[in-house]
Amino acid sequence: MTAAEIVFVLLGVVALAAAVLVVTTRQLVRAALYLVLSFGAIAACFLVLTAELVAWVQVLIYVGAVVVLLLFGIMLTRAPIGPTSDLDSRNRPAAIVVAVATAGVLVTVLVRGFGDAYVDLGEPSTGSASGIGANIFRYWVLPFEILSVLLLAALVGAIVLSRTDIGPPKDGDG
Amino acid sequence: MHVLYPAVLSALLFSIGIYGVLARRNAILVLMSVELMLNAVNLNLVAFDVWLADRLGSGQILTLFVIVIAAAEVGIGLAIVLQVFRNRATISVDSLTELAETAETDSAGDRR
Amino acid sequence: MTLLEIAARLALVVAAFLLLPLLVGQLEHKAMAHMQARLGPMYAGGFHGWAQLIADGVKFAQKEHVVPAEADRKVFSLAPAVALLPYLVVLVVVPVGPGLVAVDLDIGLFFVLAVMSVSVLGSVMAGWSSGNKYALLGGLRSAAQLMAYELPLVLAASSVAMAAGTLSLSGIVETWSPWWLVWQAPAAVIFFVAGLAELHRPPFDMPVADSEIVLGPYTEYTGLRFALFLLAEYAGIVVLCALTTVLFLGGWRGPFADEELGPVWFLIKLFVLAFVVIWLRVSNPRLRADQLQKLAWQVLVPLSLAQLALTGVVKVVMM
Amino acid sequence: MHGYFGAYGLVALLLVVGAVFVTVALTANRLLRPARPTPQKLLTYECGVDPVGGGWAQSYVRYYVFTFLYVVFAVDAVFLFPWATVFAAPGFGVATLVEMFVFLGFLAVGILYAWRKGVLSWA
Repeated sequence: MTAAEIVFVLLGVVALAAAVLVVTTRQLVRAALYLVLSFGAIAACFLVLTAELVAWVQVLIYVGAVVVLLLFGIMLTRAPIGPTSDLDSRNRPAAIVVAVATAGVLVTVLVRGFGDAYVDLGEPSTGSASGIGANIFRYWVLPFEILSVLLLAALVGAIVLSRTDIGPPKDGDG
Repeated sequence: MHVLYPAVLSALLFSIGIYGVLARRNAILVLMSVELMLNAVNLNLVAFDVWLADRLGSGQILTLFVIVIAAAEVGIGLAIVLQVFRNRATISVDSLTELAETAETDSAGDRR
Repeated sequence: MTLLEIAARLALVVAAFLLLPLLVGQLEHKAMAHMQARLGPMYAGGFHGWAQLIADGVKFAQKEHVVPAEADRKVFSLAPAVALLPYLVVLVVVPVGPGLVAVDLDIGLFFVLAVMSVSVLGSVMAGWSSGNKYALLGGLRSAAQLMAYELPLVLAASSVAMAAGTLSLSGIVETWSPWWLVWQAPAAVIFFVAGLAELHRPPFDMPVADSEIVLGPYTEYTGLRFALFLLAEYAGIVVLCALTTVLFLGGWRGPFADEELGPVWFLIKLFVLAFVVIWLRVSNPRLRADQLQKLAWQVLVPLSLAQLALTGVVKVVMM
Repeated sequence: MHGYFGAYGLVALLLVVGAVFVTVALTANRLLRPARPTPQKLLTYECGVDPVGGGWAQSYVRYYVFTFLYVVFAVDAVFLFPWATVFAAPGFGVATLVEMFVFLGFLAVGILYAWRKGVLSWA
């Protein structure tokens, strides 16, 4: 094993352990914090794979924004401190079966399909900010513009959904 | 580096996400599990992009797009969850079985 | 890079991280006192109370650590570290002189913004885990404020990146020229103001307003953990002033002898900006929550979008 | 330690050093400080009055809208940085500038919408 592989495996173990805790913990806010750990480890995995920009986008968007959004959601739905009893539904056994089956199929396919594929890790060229920038604005302009329409739609949607709260505050702090 | 490391890691993360989506009752935890699955996909995209040394950078740019769409998705999802919580005082996906709001669920779920 | 060199670089960064916040803190004690027509610390250490902050540190280290019974113990204990460490990591890419930088990342500017965005988790964790109404309210306010001001901060920073055509902080200082002081002036003001708001410095200290919600997310903290939050605040001032210097004021560049006196110019600019931070604290009343959000969304964001347009047009026309 | 991996190796090392610093400080603190908890001390601090009700006295959905507004713009700002490094390079220029302005224009419409709907002002 090369040094990159060892680092990657360690990070992978962290990411997996944190992910397992996210789906099994009985404390809501802790689940969000384990999610941060998992995302952070995945960001480090991206760094090992020389996808520099993607790694820091992952940190900025997921850790700095999406998780805070999730924490807001948890707090606004009044999660208590300490364990909550009814976080899991009745289909846990079925869920375990499906998850194990998915993992089995995917891993088998991957091992059989890519058993002898090696990545050559050098300096990041396509993964650096200028590499990505050049590619987006040369080949990916249309999807990029469509993305802005999607974001606009999402923004309008969220505002409309929270519309009942707009206006003078009734019982919040001001 | 062997391509199997990132690929297998991503497959396992994806399975954990599937477990979370199926087994969790709390809507926000379901959203978190969806995020895990999306991250697994991103990892796969990046790994294969680096392996193929794609000149267009398809994998990494698609990853960026996925991250953006995931952020939008989680925002809308949470807005819906908060709205459900306001109307019904619960965000357990099990108890949200009726698609149409009837008179009694309306009065049962009190406003905060 | 030899092992010795690595150790030296790490040691320098850690030393800057521990020393500069203390200097800023002492400057604040004295400058604020004089602005309010009093003396400030005079006894600790003898000469003008220079050892006041060291004495404070010793005191903090001996205080009992009280975790409220209602609190989530683990998260409560971890929060100060999450708030503090991002600022340490950011310092590693700040260039203090020509070639004098611990690590020169190609993506430096973006790295800085990404890492700094993690510290918001610190206040949210602290606010939630305390199990205290004031703390929770402070945590929510703090998160909302950080989110609102992160955006103008990022947009202003990207304006500089456009002007320089690179994200490397050393590269930005090298391409900097004095006329940026005019061209990028709005971005500089936006960046600095938004940075202040990110640090909860007065007049943006709504989330920690001690006269209404005690100390916001930090209400329940005592002893060393509280001291770590304080250190995070002052390290944040150092990082903000250092970044403003590097991005907008030409970093190590000075009127003469850039090569030899680089770090000196850098430190002068840094402390002048730190003085401005303190000055603003003494001379401004606290903004209300609505004024805060208004300032961010109705003034800073449109302004920074206009600055982006200006930078882009000027740059393309100049080509 | 050279190049890309060397640089990030150093960053990772610094993170470890920082974590060690915090751990050592807190361990030293543990040895130095007294620990005499009493039920009174462990009570939640509410200005000396006994705590009333749960911790969820007030929470406010408006904050959520602001946060989401940020998220939408943050994901757009992400594209500004790679763009900033290339838009002035040969082969890009005005067309690329316009593309970004179109992108930002759509989002500006979003912020205008929020403004008109009164989300940004506090009544």
